[in-house]
Formats: sequence, C-alpha cells, structure tokens
Amino acid sequence: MRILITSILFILLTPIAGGLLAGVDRVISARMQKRVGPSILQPFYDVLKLFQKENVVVNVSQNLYVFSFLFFTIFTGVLFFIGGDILLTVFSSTLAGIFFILGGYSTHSPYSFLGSERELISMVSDEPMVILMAIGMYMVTQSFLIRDIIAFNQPIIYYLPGVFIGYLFVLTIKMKKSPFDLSMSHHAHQEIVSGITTEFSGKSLALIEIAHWYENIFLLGTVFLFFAPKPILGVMMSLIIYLVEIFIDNTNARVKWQWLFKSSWFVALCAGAVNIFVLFINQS
Amino acid sequence: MSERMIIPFGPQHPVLPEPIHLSLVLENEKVVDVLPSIGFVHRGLEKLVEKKDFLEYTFVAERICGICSYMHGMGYCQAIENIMNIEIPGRASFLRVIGAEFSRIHSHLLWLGLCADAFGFESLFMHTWKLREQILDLMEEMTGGRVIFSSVKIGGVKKDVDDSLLSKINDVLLELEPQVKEISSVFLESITVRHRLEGVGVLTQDEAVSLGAVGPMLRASGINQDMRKLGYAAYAELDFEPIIDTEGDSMARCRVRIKEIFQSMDLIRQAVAKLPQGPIAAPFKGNPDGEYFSRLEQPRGEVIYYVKGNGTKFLDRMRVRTPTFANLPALIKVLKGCDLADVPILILTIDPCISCTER
Amino acid sequence: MLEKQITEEIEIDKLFSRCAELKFCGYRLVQIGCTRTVSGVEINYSFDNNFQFLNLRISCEKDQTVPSIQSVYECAFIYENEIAELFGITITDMKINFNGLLYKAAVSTPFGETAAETKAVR
Amino acid sequence: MSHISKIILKSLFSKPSTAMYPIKKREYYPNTRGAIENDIKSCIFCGICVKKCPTKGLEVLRDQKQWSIDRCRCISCGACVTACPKKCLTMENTYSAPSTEKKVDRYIQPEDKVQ
Amino acid sequence: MSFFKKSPWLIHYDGSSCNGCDIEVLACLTPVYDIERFGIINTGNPKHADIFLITGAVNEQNKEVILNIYSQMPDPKVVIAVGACASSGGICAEGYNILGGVDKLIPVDVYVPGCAARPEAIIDGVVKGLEVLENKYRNKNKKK
Ligand code: SF4
Ligand code: SF4
Ligand code: SF4
Ligand code: SF4
Ligand code: SF4
Ligand code: SF4
Ligand code: SF4
Ligand code: SF4
Repeated sequence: MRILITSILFILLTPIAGGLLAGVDRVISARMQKRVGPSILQPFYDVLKLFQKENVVVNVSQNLYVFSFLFFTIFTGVLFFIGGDILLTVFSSTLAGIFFILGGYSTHSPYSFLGSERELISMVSDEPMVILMAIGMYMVTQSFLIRDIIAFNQPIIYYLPGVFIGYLFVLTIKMKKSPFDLSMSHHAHQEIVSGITTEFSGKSLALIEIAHWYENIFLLGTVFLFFAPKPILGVMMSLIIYLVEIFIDNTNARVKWQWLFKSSWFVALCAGAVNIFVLFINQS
Repeated sequence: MSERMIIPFGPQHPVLPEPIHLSLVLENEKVVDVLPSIGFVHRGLEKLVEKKDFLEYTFVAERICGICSYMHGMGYCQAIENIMNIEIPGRASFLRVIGAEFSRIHSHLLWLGLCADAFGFESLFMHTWKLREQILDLMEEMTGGRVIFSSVKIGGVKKDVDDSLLSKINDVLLELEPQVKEISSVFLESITVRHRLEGVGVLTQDEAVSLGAVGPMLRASGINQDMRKLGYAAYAELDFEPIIDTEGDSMARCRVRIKEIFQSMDLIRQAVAKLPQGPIAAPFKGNPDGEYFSRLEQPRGEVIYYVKGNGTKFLDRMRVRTPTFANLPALIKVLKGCDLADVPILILTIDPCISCTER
Repeated sequence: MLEKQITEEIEIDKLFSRCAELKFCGYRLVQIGCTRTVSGVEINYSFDNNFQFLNLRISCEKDQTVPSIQSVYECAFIYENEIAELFGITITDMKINFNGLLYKAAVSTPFGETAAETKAVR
Repeated sequence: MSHISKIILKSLFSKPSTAMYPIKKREYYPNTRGAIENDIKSCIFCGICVKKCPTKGLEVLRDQKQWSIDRCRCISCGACVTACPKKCLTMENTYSAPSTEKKVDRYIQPEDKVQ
Repeated sequence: MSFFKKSPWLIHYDGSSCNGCDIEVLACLTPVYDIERFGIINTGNPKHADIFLITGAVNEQNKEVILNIYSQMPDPKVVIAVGACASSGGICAEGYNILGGVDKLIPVDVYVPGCAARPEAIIDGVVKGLEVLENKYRNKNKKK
C-alpha cells in the first residue's frame, strides 16, 4: 500500500518539481548572462503549448520509442523512490536512454542520427562511473536495496568521496549540460541543430521534455543518497549540486566527443576506482 | 563503421547567421570533402548601377552589407572622389576614421560573440554582445543608425560630431576597455575554449598567400598586410602597426581580432585628439569619368571597389571584391579533414560575410 | 592619399606568362574583375606586392576565350568561375569548374550583353 | 574559467542590463533615422522627392493633392528630405510601426489650404 | 486556454538580406533586448518553431529553402517579414535575381518596416505576431 501511494505521489509530483527546477535553471542562466529571462513557469508553458501544436509524425515507431522512453524513465524513478534495487534502476534508466536513442535513429535524419550516435557515446562514457557508484554503495552498506542504503547509519559520502566526485562529473553528462551537451540542445547553437530531437515536434517533444524532468529528479535523488541519513542536508546538497551544474553550464564551451569520452573514463578510473580499491583494502 | 554520410550544412542553420550551403561528406565525424554552394544572397547589386545614378548608388553600396555598412559607403565614395579629384576636408577624413574604427570594434565583438556561440558557450556570447550594444548606441548618436549608418557621402560625411559627443566617445571607451579585456581573457585563457580553438584549422604562411587569404586570416598566418597602411582617409596621420600572429590556427585569428579591438580604440582616441576644425564635406559638380580601384581594410580584410565612369550619371561598372570572397578558397582548404564539431568554428573563423560576398 | 595604380594592357596570349612572372616576383593576386566594353569585355587582373598595386588588363571580344591562370594562382578559380557565369566568357582549362553553378542566378549571364547592346535598350 | 566565473557571478548578483522594452519606452537620439513625415499643408506636389527616392516608395498624385509613402519600401535614407524644395518633409527619430498589412500612408491636402 | 502567447518559439532565416536586419534579430536575443522574457526561444529547427522570422528579400535560390522551412513548420504558425527587403524588396528589388518581398512566396502575417528594422520594432512585430498566432489557434479549433 505504501509503495502504491509513494509511486502515485512520485508520478504526480515529479513533473511539478522537475518543471520548476527547469524554470529555475532558465531564470538563473539568464541572470548569469545579465538578462531578465523568462518566467519561472516557462517550462510548463512550453510543454502545454507543445501539446496544442499540430503533431507531425515522421514514422509510427517514433512515437512508440518516445513513449517507451517516458515509461522507463518514470519506472526508474518509481523504483528508486520506493527503495528498490539500485542495479535495477541503473539498468532501467539505461534502457530508457536506449529507447530515446532508438527514437533518434528511427527518423533517418542526418542530424538526429549524429545526435543519437553522440548520445550513445555519452552513455558509454558515463556508464562505468554509474556502475562504480552502485558497487561502492553495496560495499559500504552490504546491500543493493535503496531502502537499506538510506537506512545506513552514516552518510555514505564519508566512505565514497572519490565516487561522489566522479559521479558529479558524469552528472553533467547525464543532465546534458555544457561542456557535455553534445547530443541535443534546444537553444540554437549546435552544429547538429537539435540533435536527437530534431525530428520530434508537438506532443512527442512535450513527452521528451517531461521525461527529462523525471530524469533530473531521479538524478538529484541519487545525489541525495550520498547524504541519506541526514535528509535536510541531503536535499540541500542536491539543490546546491543542481546550482553548481547550472554554473558549470554557463562557464564552459562545448567539448568534442573524444574529449568527453577520455575525460569521463579518466575521472571514473582516478576518483571512482581508486576510492573503491581503498574501500576494498580496508574491508579485507 | 566507415560508411560515408553527406550532411547538408545550411543554408538555414542555427549556428550560421547567414545562408551558405555546404555539403559535408562525413566519415564518422570527420569531414572528408566539402562542396560549397553559394548564391542564396545573390541580389545582383553590381548591376544596379545601370538603374541608379552614382549618387543614389551610395545607398545601395551601404546595403551591400549591414556589418561593414560604414566602410562599404566609404570605399565606394573614395573611388568616386578619386575619379573626380574631390579633396575631402580634413575633419571629414578624421570622422571617417572614427566611424570606420567603431565599425571594426563592433564587427569584431560581433564575431567574438558568434564564435562563442559556435562552440556552445552561450553566456560568453551574451556578455560579448552586451558590450557591443554600447558601441552601437554611440554610433546611433553619431550617425543616426545602428547598423546602416548612411553617414558617408561623396565629398565627406553627412553629420558632424560636437564636442560633448567627442568627450562621450572618450568616456565610453574608457569604460569599455577593461570590460573588453575581461571578456577577451576568457577567450584566450579558458581551458574548454582553448581546447576548441588551438590547433584547429591551421593555415600556413605559404597556403595563406597562395590561396589569396586577406585580413585577419592572412595576418594570423604571419603576413604583414593591412590596407590602412596605404594611408587613405586620415590613417596616414595616425600611429599604428598591423597586428600579426604566427600560429595560423583559429586561436591565432581570434587573438588578432581581439588585439585589433584595442588597436581600434587607440586609433579612435588618436583621431579624436587630432580632429581638425572645418567643414565636413566638399562640394562638387559633374559626373565621374575615369576609373579607380579603391582599396580599404575592412574588419574582414582587404576590400576592393572598382568603379568606372563614363561622364554620365550612370556608371559603366562598379565591382566590389569583398574579403570573404577572397577567403573562400582558404576556408575550403581548412575544412577538409576537420571534425564535424569544428565546422561551425572553422566557418566562423574567416568571419564570413555572405551578403557582401554574393552581393 | 592617391595610391599609384599601374595598369598594363597586355595581349591575351601573354597573360599566362606575365602572371607566372609576377608570381615569381612575389606578387599576390588581389582580384580578377570584368567590365563590359562596347564590343566585348576587358578583364582586370590585380596584383599587389607590399602595397605596390599592379593591374594587368586584357581586352576580349565576345567570342574569344581566355586561358585560366589557376595553375599559377590557385585561388583564381573563384574569380574565373564568377566571370564565366556572370559574363558568359569562356575560360579554358579551369581546374576547378563550377560549370555555371556558383550563383545559380535567375538570369543566366546577367552581364552577358555588351555595353553597346545595353545602351540600345536604355 | 576564473574570468568567466567572475563575470557570471557578478551578473548573477547585479541588476540585468535588459532595457525592458516595451514596458519601458526608449528615448531615441535626435540623429536617429526613422519614419518620414510630410507637412502636407506646404507640399506643392512637385514630385522631386518621388524622383529622388531610391526605392520608389513615394507617390504623388498632383490632381488629387495626395502624397503617399509606402512604409514597407522606405529605407530611411533621407534623400527625399534633402531634395524637397519646400522643406516640408522631415525625418522623425521614431520608426514606423509594424503592421499586419502592407501600409501605405496617404497624406491629402485639405481643400481650404493656405499657401 | 492557449499557451502560444506564452511560449512562442521562433526560427530565423536570412533570405538575401544585407545582414543589417539579421544582426538586429540576433541582437534581440541578447541581454539588452532579451526576448526570452516573452518565453521566446530561437530554436533554429523548423519542426519546433511557431514563428518564422525572415529577413531579406526572396531570390531565385532561397525561395525553395523558404518554402521548405515553411512547410516543415507544424500549424499554427506565423510569418513575420523583418525589414524593407523582406517586406517589399527594399533597395534591391530591381536586382535581376530578386523576386521581391516574402509575400510573393508565402503569406506574411506581420510586416516590420525599417532599414534596418530596429530591435524595438522587431519586438513590436513579434508581439503583434503573437496575437495572430493565438487567433489562428482559436480559428482552427472552431473549425473542428
Ligand atoms: S548550452 Fe545547451 S543547455 Fe545551455 S543554454 Fe545552450 S542549449 Fe541550453
Ligand atoms: S566584409 Fe562583411 S562586414 Fe565587411 S563590408 Fe563586406 S559584408 Fe560587410
Ligand atoms: S561580410 Fe558582407 S555580408 Fe557579412 S556582414 Fe559584412 S558586408 Fe555583410
Ligand atoms: S618585378 Fe615586375 S618587372 Fe621585375 S620581373 Fe617581376 S614582374 Fe617583371
Ligand atoms: S519634394 Fe517636397 S514639395 Fe515636392 S512633392 Fe515632395 S514633399 Fe511635396
Ligand atoms: S527616406 Fe529614402 S527611401 Fe524613404 S521615402 Fe525618402 S527617399 Fe525614399
Ligand atoms: S523599392 Fe524596390 S522596386 Fe522600388 S526602387 Fe527600390 S528596389 Fe526598386
Ligand atoms: S531592410 Fe535594409 S538593413 Fe534590412 S536587410 Fe534590407 S537592406 Fe539590409
């Protein structure tokens, strides 16, 4: 019963929180650029407008992919917030990402093709670190279940500072922030136009947008995990990390995929793997 | 995975403010071949001399391009003045220098912004263009226009600048200089920016010459060539040295342009200090008869106006060879073999001005 | 400020060798431009060497052909194609030839008729 | 990175430089080139301005005492203002407003004109 | 309730403009004018756009591009012609390669005169365009 209520609450509340966070992002970015910027509710207006827009579908499978992307993103979030298995969330979020990529490939436009290719590279780049995080959490708490991880007596960050740093790095990739916004962007300054989303419009674009809200909340949730036993600190930290991501977004040029790939594996190795290794030595 | 893919780049493309079309042949994300096609902005302005008399054509010349509008008007008028032996008053020639150098600053700031945009650095784009607005405001106060100035006319300039405006020019420059310094250090020092610019699109000295490159493109490859040294307008009475760099990559071109902003500020200060009193335009009669090649240094490099008159109101020929046109061969050269992600930067690095290229 | 501008009128068949000489002496190709005359066109090849401006001029009747100088000055291709397309002049042995697809203007060879013909229309 | 951080943080905690148009109207300079107006009472319909206009945006109907300007054509070059012998044309420093139709402004001289 | 007024995304195409109007359109995005205040994003992608801003006249080559972008935009959509060139051909209308204003090709909803059109004029034009966009949406729904 509790699980059901949590799931429903998550499904209903997340778009509100996610949309607001996106609005905060827009406003703060604008202020950093010495502009006034849009209203904080702008992301909601955008999505609602997209629903009113005529739908141009390039092919049928496209919508199926978008729907699957949204479904698995929500599923990931639900799994996470009801305290399920962390490996399973990693797996299902990857699955969601794959549907998104397939959606991009399915449109046969060169821009979305290249965008999908780059998204794939981003995924390959951030995956090792994400898995290291799951392993690290297991090594500290002896459980893959998120509810056990939360119930652990101490903030996990004490044991996993390196993993945390490495995870922050890939968070920038996952949130598609500059310098790692290679695969898509809705502001017009990309050599591949809107990347994966180039061929999506109207309702399907709105669904993608909403899926990203869910994704962001899930990602901030994982940041929270590192501080779980101290909920206030945890929420504070996730919000601060979000602001840091906006800051990074505004202070960097977009890098090329080779650099993205190399740097993320490098960080995963240096910060993440070393941290895990130290843990391993201590425990044995 | 070495299948080839052709991706169309432009004419409508978010990172290109202007329509140029390139078919890029890609192998993975490497560009192996480039097939340019232009003509999207071709208006046939050169042929309009048959329909507009040589006085009216000044307005057309200014609208060859909205970025170098000032210098287009100036180059055309200089050609006519030389044919008709009109001696423009000293004050006018200094005012022309001030206008032209302000155009250069605004154009280079515009370029820096677009370049930042091309490598996905939105906040830098915004901050650079914010600085540019102050220059435009000043230009508007001086000439009446933000981009099309309608300020130069045959024989001189249309609007004089009073003392209070002159001191305002100095004040604004004083205020702007540290801000431009701050912005430019981001371009020169930020790690991610350097990652995107350094070593990208290298043009050697020999290539630059044989491909006929001009302007910052040529100077960044180590060649000392700046048409202002010809001493047109009042440049002969001002003290400056062309800015040269040796690396020949995108970073070098960026550096040259940044240094030229400060050089232009300095030139404006010199011109303001030396501005003589007197009339701002010389009267003239008759129609042009003869020919002249008028050469100017625009923000993008050397431009040539060839004007041939026949003693009537209508000119025989008015040809303009713009810097971007001369830089196209070099652009095609640097594009071959680059990464797709570098394409926008490489296109921008010649500071393309398609509208004047195609006229 | 008057810059000294030398114009050398030469025969079409001397063009190539003269360009090669200039190239050897370090001249840079500044532009190639075409102007209509009463019976044909004249083409200006402008060069610059350290601010020395030199202009080669050839006159060409409507049916004459002009040799390409691309093998001397690589960047000449862009000017030669432009002239061929807008003026309808045949340039022989072009290495890079757009075959009239550079501008793709609405009117083919908009500068095609000679000055005499335009006067008649006006 | 540090330079841009400084710029960005400074901007974040200071007032945006947005001019807030159209909430706040903008003052133009006396020199600003804008729309052409005709003081139609003193116009003599000589048609000189029509001849001088490089975009053929002006029209004079002498018999109807009408002077008209096509706002969509005018490039604010000021050639007509310079040419007018009666100096009845002026260039305002405000622009002509956007419209949903192509706008031709007609100025008709009142019958009881005093010249 | 329609949200078009709150979130108009635009695409900008430079026809054969001289860049004058062009850079003024870009200037509208920058801090001093900041049209993102109206929820506007310059998407650069016709499939995401509601407003089509065109600068410069139509010529032989770009007419297909303009038609293509226009047809790719999902309904409802609004076309704004910015500057004298886009509205009527302006100074270059007599050029041999120029067809004329944008309205020769596709229906134009708002004309912004000026050479170059000032950023303030462009903002006014876009605000006018929003009304049109809203009306188009209402009419479409009524017809259904
Ligand atoms: S860099 Fe990407 S996320 Fe940032 S403003 Fe530009 S498009 Fe948006
Ligand atoms: S080079 Fe560019 S900016 Fe300069 S006059 Fe030509 S078109 Fe204008
Ligand atoms: S380079 Fe040409 S098209 Fe570009 S802004 Fe300058 S004059 Fe205009
Ligand atoms: S410098 Fe001039 S004259 Fe001497 S060889 Fe060279 S081209 Fe001939
Ligand atoms: S030139 Fe002056 S007086 Fe003559 S028609 Fe025009 S506005 Fe009237
Ligand atoms: S300002 Fe210029 S374009 Fe406008 S009406 Fe007068 S002459 Fe014509
Ligand atoms: S408005 Fe157009 S048709 Fe009229 S003169 Fe100007 S360019 Fe020619
Ligand atoms: S209206 Fe004027 S500024 Fe705008 S594109 Fe045309 S000529 Fe250029």
